[in-house]
Amino acid sequence: MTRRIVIDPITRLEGHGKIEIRLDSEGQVDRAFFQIPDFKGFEKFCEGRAAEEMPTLTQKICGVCPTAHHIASVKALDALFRVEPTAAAKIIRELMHTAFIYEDHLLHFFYLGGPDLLVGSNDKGFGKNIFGVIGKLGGKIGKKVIEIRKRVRGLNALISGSPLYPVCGLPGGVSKPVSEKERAGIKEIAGDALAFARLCLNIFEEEVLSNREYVDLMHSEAFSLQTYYMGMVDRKNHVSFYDGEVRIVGPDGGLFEQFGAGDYLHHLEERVDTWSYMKTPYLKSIGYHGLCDGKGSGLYRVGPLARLNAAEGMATPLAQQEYERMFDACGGKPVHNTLVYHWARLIEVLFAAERMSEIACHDQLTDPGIRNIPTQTPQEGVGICEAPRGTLIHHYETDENAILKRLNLLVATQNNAGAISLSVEKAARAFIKRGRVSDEILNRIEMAYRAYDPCMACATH
Amino acid sequence: MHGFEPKIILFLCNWCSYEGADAAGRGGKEFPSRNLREIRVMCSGRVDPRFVLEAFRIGADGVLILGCAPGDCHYKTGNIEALKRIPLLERILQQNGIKNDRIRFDFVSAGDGEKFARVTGEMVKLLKRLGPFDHA
Amino acid sequence: MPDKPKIALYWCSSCGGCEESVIDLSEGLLELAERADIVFWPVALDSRLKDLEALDDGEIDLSLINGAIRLREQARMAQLLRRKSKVIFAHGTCAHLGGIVGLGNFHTVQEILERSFRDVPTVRNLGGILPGGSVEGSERGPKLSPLIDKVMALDQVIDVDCFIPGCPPPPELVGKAVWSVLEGKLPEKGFVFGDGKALCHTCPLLESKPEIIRVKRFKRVHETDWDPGKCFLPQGIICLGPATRGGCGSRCIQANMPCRGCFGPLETMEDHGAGMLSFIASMIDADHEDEIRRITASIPDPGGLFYRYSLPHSILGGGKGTET
Amino acid sequence: MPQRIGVYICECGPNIKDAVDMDNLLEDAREHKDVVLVRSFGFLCSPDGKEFLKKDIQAHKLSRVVIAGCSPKENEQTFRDVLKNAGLNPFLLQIANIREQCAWVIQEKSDATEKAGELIRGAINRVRLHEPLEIKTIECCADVLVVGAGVAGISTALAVARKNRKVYLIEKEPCIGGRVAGHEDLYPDMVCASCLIESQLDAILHHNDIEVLTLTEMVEVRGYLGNFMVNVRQKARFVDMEACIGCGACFEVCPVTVPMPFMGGMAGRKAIYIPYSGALPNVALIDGENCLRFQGELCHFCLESCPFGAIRYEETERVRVLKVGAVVVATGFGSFDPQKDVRYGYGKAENIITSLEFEQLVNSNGPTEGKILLTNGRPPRNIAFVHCVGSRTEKFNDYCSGVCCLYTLKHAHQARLQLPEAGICQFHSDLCLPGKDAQRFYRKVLKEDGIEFFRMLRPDTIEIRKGTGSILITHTDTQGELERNEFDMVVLATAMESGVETEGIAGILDVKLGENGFFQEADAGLDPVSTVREGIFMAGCAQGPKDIPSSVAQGHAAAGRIMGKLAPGEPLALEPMVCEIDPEICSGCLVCISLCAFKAIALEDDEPEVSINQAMCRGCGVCAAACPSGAISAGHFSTGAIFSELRGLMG
Repeated sequence: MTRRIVIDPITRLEGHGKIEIRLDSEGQVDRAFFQIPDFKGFEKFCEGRAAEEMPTLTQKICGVCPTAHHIASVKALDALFRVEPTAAAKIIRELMHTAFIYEDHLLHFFYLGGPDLLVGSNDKGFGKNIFGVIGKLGGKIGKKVIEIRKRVRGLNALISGSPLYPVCGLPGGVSKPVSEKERAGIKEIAGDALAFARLCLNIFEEEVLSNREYVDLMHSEAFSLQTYYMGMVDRKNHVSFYDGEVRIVGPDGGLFEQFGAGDYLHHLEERVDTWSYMKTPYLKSIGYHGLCDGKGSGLYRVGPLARLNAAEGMATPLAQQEYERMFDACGGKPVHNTLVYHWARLIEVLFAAERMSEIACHDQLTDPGIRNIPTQTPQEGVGICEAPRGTLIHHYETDENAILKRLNLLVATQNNAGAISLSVEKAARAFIKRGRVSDEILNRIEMAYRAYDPCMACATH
Repeated sequence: MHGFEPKIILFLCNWCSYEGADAAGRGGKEFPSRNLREIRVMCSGRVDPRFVLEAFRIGADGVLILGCAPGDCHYKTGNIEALKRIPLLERILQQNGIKNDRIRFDFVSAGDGEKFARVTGEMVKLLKRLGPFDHA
Repeated sequence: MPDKPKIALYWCSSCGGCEESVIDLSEGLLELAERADIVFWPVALDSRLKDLEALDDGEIDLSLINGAIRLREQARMAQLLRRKSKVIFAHGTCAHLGGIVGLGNFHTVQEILERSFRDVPTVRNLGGILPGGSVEGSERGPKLSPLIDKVMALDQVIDVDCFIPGCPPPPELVGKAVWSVLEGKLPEKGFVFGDGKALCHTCPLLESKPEIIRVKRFKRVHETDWDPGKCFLPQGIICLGPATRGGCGSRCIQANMPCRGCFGPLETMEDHGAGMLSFIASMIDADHEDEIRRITASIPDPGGLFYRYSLPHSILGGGKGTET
Repeated sequence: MPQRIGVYICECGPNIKDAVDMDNLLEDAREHKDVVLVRSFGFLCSPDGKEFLKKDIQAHKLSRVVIAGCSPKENEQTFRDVLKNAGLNPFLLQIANIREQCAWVIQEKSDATEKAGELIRGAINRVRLHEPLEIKTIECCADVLVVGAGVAGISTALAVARKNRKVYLIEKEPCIGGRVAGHEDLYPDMVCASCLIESQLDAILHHNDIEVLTLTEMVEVRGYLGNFMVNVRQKARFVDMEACIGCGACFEVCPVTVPMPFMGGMAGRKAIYIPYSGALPNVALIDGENCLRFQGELCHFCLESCPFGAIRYEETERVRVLKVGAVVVATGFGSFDPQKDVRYGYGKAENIITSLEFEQLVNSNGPTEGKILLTNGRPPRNIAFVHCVGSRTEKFNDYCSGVCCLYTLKHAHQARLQLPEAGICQFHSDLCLPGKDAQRFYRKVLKEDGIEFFRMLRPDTIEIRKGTGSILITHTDTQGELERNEFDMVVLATAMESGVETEGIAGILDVKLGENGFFQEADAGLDPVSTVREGIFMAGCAQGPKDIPSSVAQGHAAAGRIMGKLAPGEPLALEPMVCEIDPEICSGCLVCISLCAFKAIALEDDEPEVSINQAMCRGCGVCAAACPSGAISAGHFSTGAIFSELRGLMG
């Protein structure tokens, strides 16, 4: 009789999930299923909707990365209406998107996945959660986390209408300009954000990298997958969140494929399982060969570590330094260990803070010209950007009256579906021997997916 | 659909179409009164869209709103306000899976029993062709 | 000192936005953790189903459930929480009215599954298998909870005490709701937090709204520009403000975009579409049928716009979607 | 306290009894909730039927009544009175129309019974949610607003004003008297116009029940008979009417002369002026367009020169709301503009004038102090009077104004008195001489004054051209021959048309105009002084062309109609089934305001909510169906009651 171990529900992530581990007669792990019991059907019920409503409609796919959907959607509308956004609009959109990624990454490090690293197994008396983290790191840092996230989300509320659901995106621009007075506020917040970002890397240094237990995990085979890596890069092949081309590197780090938004269909495909509402994408040119890694498997990964692997560096100096420090510490590019996502994430926090400061000083930020009214008849458009959790693709087809006929969504975490399932199964096999299970072991297995900062509402949309 | 007897909710305005209905009754006109369920309102403009939606929810196969002819409305423009709601109501019904032929707005003057009979007859014939639709 | 009141927070068919509205309590969240004992909150704590089942019936003083009911499992969790809780709040528009996922009610479950798992251009699914379906030869994974026929709001599945509207509800509103229970000031059954009046009441642009509005064509936000200092409606742009409960601080209007009705209609107008319909129709500047039809046709998707957040709670609820 | 509903099924003799299965119906009705009594009766509308009903209501202490029988349009009021007499609020009744809309139409007995049952079930469900309504009454306002202070308006005002019936007489000009005040003599007895009207104007100005508002026009009218609210706007006069005695001291010092083009000549007046000498009220006014103060200059000569300190530069336009019971439109007539027809040469040559301009010439208070002069200042040697200018042709006005022939004869007589030697001719195609004294006047003028009459083939077979040093008239005589004559003055008797603002006033009053542009009578034959809207009357040329005695007669007629309808102090029942806005829910979104055809809904000045004026609301409920917040309840047709009836009908 095969014994089943169920983790229900999985916690400290966005969305629903269940892990079912089946042991064989000797108590070894036969199979581990990472099941997502949640599904809404945006790809159907958005049919018949007005195209211009999509940025505020699709953003409700996910409450933790709505700005990303808003950006990808409004870029899809730019393509659909074949209208070029004004310079000011692009900058405002990038500022909004970068600020959002900054505070959303912090959400993961302090509230969701991070507590596994910050509250060690020997820190008795503290739960592996935000309250435990604040207990352990102290109220001062706790207050700072809360404060900086509140202020950065306040900045986004100022620009886009809401701390969570931006509404200002329009094809060819945005609905509200940034005033000179607001620029001063943005500069100040960006500065404080940068200071806190550096503090986070110090915390990571002191609390995680100096903790033997984790450094071993970060080098252990249990958490390592030799997969392809995909992420958006700018013209200089630096990590880019808002715009650029999608670059894929192989497990050996060599360039595999690179494509613009419109060509995504030639590169990506997805398959369906009966036991989960999450579809599993894979590289089309390689095909799906089961839950396995290596050059021959089509599985690929997205998100912070994948972006840093796929790109050739960071676009800002401080982040570039940390980028080099990380790869040196982990033995060169590409890094395959899933737990290093946490480190890469903090480097992206630093990059975001630096980019916010750059944008705050950009002279066209406060330019009143924030919209080009589209004039072309809409047909089809694809918009891509990097959500905190990975590459996000919106593909719309409309009739000539800009009413949605069909749409296709490939949403961030979903790209990691195969990798997450594989990570969970690999961790289970590594830690569960002869049927012996403990809470600590189960949490180790959960750390295998938490590192990705998964968002299941996105993955199944 | 043989044997199917559609149920129609009729909103009649006190000054014109209700009189038209009475005139048809008094005048011995031929019309499918059995399929009709009349509700009197002071003006066709009083018909709240919720009444129409609720009628379909609880089993009506069709809704007919009859107001005064343009210019004859006892409240001047009540009938025009009612007419202005119809196209939008049709599209909302359509998106809720209800064919927009199942709702109709028309003008029936006070003594016009003949038109009342014709309009209700046409509606019943159309609904018999459409057949019942299950109301979720 | 009597033990602290127990609070649970759960999400059904949700996006996590309501969780963010709790996290956005910022310092308030720490005070909450002081004042009360959060016994079940999967997004932030390692709370398991068995922990919830282990509690006595009615042991939880207040449960905030967000998200609509789309899967059978979510209905079961709602019923379980109902049994375990003295007070249930529907937290956010999905739980209150069905939310955006409720738009699924314009289609059948089969249509939704087929589109996502068979027809989208990136899917390769030669066998045409669907989640929840069983197929020989493919792995027999764990049982998957199926979708229920129609998305339902929380109070269509369990008895709900009060409602916190908004997508997402502003953190202050969530705080006010939670503290009303902690301080023993639970409002009367069925109370909806937020304003008792429609958004116009607090809208900064109300002064610029004329008493008579007549338009020859409705304009869509992408094809036109507008005066940011003036009410949208006389400029021909549809704003759901007049038919939508206030209490959001006109956050979209402040970003120079029209209201999309996320706080839902007032209790006295139980159908958002009906509430919108008559007032939009009254703006039509025509009295002949074909001119009225021409102007109405300039509204691209009335059903999708008026019922964006409340289709499951509407009178027709999305209908069967079969006849047309 | 649960409802106690009584259901009564009227047999209506054979009409219902034979068409339906009465026992089945009675039995079904008993099963409904709250129904305590179900009975049938032969003829409920008969006296003993009503008595039976009344006793039942009292005996069984019924709280609601459903009557299944004939159409509510037949006996709803009858049965409401029965409830009232039985001590039950008359609105707690619902009638199921199982005769016209069931028994009389459905042949199959079982079908008829089924439908009757459904209609009764609907009525029971609905009556359960009916609320008692009080028929509120307000003091019917007997005051009257008269628009236009011409001879018709003045007659109405004087006839109707008395102690408890105030009259507001509003006039858009600075002075009252209208056209008649501008005349010299009146046919047929050449009575002096000002002597005739002087006493009346005086009576008006000193009548303590008549308030005269000059420079005033109507802006908005709401309400109905016995209960009108009229917004009127009074332009600023810049002179205090109490203080100014019209001494004219300010005229001399005023530096601005405003040209008054008249007959090509340049009669002028100052920026501060009295329209014509003898004008009443004899008070000056400042012409806002031309006075230097309103062009930014600090001129104040008139202020300094006024011995009575009557000058008020700071005065501004004022809007007042007058509460009246009836409105009388006496806005007079306009004249056909001869320039519209090039054949009359008006404006192309000097000394071609209209009869109104000729009236100013002979007027002793006029610019020429009554002397008939050409533009070059000399008296004319040959005058031609042309009839039917713009009248009796399809092109312009196809009607005959009925007064031009007579006043043209008067003008000819006046000309003869002044110019014994002058050649005076009349060009006409017919002569319209109605009335008992007209023929006598015609023969007198023909005999004594030696007037030459040229008869034309048709009213418009005439050409008036600028000749060499004179005016050439070519006309086609009755034989069809062309004839040419030369004159040095031509007077055109232009048609009477509806005033230029008539359309605007009709819009404000919401009354219809006839095809010829005058106000439409409710009934041309039997009710010539009522418009199509109850409570709005008319008098004088606003209703159509007529002479002065007829205008006066219509003034008195309108006064009579009003006194017949509005007795001061009489209670006026308000519409009981009115709508109400719940201030707790109303968001002030203003949607309902544009829906109310009776302008009964308004935004209170200080509160953000909107409220319905119960006295204006007619209870149509259009606003209740459109309120996006569901904040408006419609009396007797509440949303809840109709929902309940709907569910009852569908079973």
